[in-house]
Amino acid sequence: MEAQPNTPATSPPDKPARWVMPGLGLFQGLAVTGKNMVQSFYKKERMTTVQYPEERAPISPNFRNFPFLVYDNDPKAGLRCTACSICEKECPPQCIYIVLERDENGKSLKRPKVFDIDLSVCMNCGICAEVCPFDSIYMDGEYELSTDDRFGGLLFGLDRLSKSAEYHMKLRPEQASEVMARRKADEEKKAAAAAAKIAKAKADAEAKKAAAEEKGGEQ
Amino acid sequence: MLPLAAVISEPSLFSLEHLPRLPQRLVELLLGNFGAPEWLVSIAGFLVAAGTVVGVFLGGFALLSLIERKTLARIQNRIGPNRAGWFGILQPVADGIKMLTKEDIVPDKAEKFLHLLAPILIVVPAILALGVIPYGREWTPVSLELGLLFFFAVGSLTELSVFIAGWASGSKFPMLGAMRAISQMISYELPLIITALGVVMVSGTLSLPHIVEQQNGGFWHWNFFTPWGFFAGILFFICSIAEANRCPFDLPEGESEIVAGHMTEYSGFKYALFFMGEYLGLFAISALGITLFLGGWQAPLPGLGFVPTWIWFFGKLAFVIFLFLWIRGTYPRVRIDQLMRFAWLCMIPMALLTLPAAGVWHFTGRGLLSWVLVVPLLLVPWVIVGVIFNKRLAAATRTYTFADG
Amino acid sequence: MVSAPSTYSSAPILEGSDADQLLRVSLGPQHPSTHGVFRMNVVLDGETVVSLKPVFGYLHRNHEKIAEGVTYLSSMPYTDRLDYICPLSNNWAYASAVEKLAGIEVPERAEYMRVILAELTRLINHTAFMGFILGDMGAWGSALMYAFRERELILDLFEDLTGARMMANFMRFGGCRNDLPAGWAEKCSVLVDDYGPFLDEMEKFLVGNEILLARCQDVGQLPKETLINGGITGPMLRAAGVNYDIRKADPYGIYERFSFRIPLGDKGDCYDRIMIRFLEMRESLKILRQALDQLPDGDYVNPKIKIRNFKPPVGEAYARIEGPKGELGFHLISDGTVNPYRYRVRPPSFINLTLLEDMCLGLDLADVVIILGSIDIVLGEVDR
Amino acid sequence: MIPLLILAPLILLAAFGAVWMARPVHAALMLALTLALVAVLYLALGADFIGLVQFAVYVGAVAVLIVFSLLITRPGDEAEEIERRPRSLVTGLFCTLPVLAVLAYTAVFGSNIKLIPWQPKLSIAELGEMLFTSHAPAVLALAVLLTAVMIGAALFAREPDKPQDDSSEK
Repeated sequence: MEAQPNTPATSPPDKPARWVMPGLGLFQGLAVTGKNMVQSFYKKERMTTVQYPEERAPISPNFRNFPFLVYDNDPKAGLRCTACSICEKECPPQCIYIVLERDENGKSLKRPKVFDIDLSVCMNCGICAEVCPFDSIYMDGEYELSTDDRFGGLLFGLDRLSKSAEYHMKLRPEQASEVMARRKADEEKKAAAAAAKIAKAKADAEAKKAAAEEKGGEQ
Repeated sequence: MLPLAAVISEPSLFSLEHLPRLPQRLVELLLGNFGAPEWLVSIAGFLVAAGTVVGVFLGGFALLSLIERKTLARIQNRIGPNRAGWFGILQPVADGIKMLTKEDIVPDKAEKFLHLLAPILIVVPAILALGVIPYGREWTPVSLELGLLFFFAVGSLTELSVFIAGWASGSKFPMLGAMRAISQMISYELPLIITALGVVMVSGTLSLPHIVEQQNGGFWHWNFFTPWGFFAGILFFICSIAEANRCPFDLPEGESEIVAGHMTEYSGFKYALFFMGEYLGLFAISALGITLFLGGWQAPLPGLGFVPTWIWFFGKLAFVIFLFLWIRGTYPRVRIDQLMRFAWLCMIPMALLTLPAAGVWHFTGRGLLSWVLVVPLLLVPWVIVGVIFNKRLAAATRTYTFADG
Repeated sequence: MVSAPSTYSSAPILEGSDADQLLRVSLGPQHPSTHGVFRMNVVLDGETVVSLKPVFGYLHRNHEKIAEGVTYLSSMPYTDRLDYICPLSNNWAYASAVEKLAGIEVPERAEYMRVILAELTRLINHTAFMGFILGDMGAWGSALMYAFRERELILDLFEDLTGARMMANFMRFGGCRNDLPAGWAEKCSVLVDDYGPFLDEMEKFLVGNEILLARCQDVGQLPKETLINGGITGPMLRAAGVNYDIRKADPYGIYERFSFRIPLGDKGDCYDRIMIRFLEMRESLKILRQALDQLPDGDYVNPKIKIRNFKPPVGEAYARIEGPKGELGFHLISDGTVNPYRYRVRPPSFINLTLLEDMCLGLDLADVVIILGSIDIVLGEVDR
Repeated sequence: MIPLLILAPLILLAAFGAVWMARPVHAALMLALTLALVAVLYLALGADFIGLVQFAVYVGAVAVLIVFSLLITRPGDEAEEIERRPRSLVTGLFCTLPVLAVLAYTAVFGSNIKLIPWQPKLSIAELGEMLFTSHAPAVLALAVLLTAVMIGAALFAREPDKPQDDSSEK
């Protein structure tokens, strides 16, 4: 342990014998506030506040606020969301509500019928965007979301949540372009896989047919 | 019966120097013109003169409430109110409307009548005290021979009204606030009066206009620029901070401790009245300090006589009030026992010291000899106090060690 | 460590003829000085405190029980809201508890990022503290505004990095959520350079002020032994001269790589608590400078960690860090499912608050406010 | 004469209130009112100096001190006070009556009391001169007494410090 006098330049003197003017600290305080007052008139960086509606503090492009759903081309059919409910489960305050859309036979259409997020519950943590495996939900940068409608106005449905891929691209170009590239690659892969699958199925069918024929022939 | 043309052609009526008296003179002349009896004329003139002072200082109150917020905002690197009107000039109006339309809440346990009486009683003495101050060569609303005594007599009513406010609210924080306020005001009124007595001794009069007259001829004739007056002026300023309940002596309403002190249970217009009383009291005590120590309406240099004297007065008032605001924006609040100890162990002895100093100054002819005698008389105790304080400060010095592992 | 029998003083029993001379005042939960919805039942004799009972729980949000019902990851944003002045420290403490539980390695770059963020958080906390304590003393917001102006600059950095100014939700098990944006480290080092002059100005404003000396010195000190027995940690303990800083005493992360010192006070009164924080900020700046200079390239998060369906093995773990307010620890018990079986926070604010009455007895009402301010509590953490 | 006729009943009423009020604080405030009204009477009679001094000292200091001491003491039981009232009234009258009698006697039968002829106002300067020349011994004695009181008060104020210092040294 090494003993040292207190380092701050303006702390009370470390040698008790030294003469200081009583009240020097008071005058120093006045000097600091006086300096701040004078400089507040011409030094912009001194100011603490901005005049909000007219001027706004710059918002970082990484700023996240409220989630939105991405669609490609068509707001309804192009929705990337498959209503898998992962975000619903992972959401810490449980503010997401999803209902899967089914056809008449009860077969899943892999599309949300209802996708609600309660703004008054959502805490903008971004976990939904993080866990989504379908690149479907991302964090928005919109922050002026106040409304005078306490209930309806704060419940965001599909219509208000869905935003186009172009919007995403504009909002977060880096992230969106990466996602786009990946999706494109995935799609190509998928298409190739599908083509291969079809080819395989065809081949299988043919093989089956051939086998059956062979069998029939045997009988 | 004067013809109106003659009234208007009265030479002194429209000079800037006489501007504050213009309403009074106009009313007097007009009433005289219509043949009103003399007593009516004088009473009406008096009322108008009083109205002028009240109007000026109510305007000043509104302006100060804005300027205070603006100045504090600038000290804190903000802009301050700037939405209502040009540079927020209408902010006091907005505040007034807000205060007037607020619900007036009287607590259940309050003494209804006294609860109502207190805010009124706090405004009245402040206005009365403002009446005896000489604002300009031609503008002393009420020139009393005992002006200074009147000021202190009336000012002492404030304590009673603060007590009434605290007690009648029937609540605990106001009670604590009232206790603090009374002990503080009594303790600081003593040195306040004693420092003012030095001026009275030197001037030989209790009349405020005469005190101002004696300080004419440049700022080196002001009481503040004599050795005893310098110390007395500083003490007076400190005491007036305490009397006006301003930071760092704003214990009676110390909001981080006792919410708002004696004003806690007040709302709406009564609350506004408290504020008005406080600001008017601030005006009054600053005006008195200017009158006693800073030469009142006297111009700082002899050649500046062409500027109306009341402009000098209000300029000085603005400066002193700016000091109040600056201090408010800087200092934390002291504790009640420190406040009392400071009053009784430092302020009162030091204030008493200025009395012999003023006497010596007066009787040795205010020349070189006076300087030689008075300066050591004052400086030696101050140096002693400084040494004591310095020792305390040395004990307060801390050293800090650093651990590396 | 010094060990001594507990010397907690207790308030005299308020009975008898003197009892009705006393004034019972409820400071809070609606009171200008109580730092949120905190309440103190104070009994006053004149203005002297005879008894003081803290009452809390007004901001209780069931944090620990909620965490047992949601996944490990989902608790992370909740930790932001514990001590909302310094969310990133909380993030780190929780993340390191889970890492201990699941035995996760943290990449080098992520460790550096965590140190940088934690020290920035310490700057934020101590800077804001200076403003708050001056507000408690009755200085009309000047120090607070200066402090908040500088705090905003750090919050801008946080916004750029984490996407939120305060509710960062940034640390992940095995690293951080995303990498530093381009130019962030440069901006941060500019800020570190500019912070010294600001601290100089602040010290000039506060440290020598005679009123502050009079108000804070010899107020609220307790013997070292009492503080240790009471479990007090952080600047409050170090102000009393106890050399206990988890960064040195039980090093975590990569703190061993940096050279910095632990400032120690002497008396442990409110003034020492203020000064220790000033000195700590200077040391934080040193750490920041070193960390920014050494910042390596590499992964910002351990790529092997699953985000979805994260299940640590059965077991339990306690991890602690030196938060700005003291020892911040998380205790987790896992039963092998996606939710923790038991989740417990050791909040420094709450435990530092326990000796409030002992510090306040016999002092003025005005001192209570300063002492409460000097403990530096955040109600989000106290009530959880 | 007119001010006296207006003020005298008011003063009497206020004084009666000061005695009659059950709550000590009310009584103290009524006392303050009485003193203030007396000050106004002095002013109306042309005794400016004594009127203002009465105001400053009695209303500003004495009444406030009484009120302050009431603040820091425990309030008594009001009902008890009212119950005690008849007895107090008798005692009070018993004490006041002789004084009143003497006053009435001097007013009615005092042959050597003459109406004081109107004198020019005594200026402050003259008053001060009188105090410091012919009445100087009295003033000095008073000054010594007050100084002693002040020193005593200062000592009283300092006393509670000591135990506090001791405890902090522990």
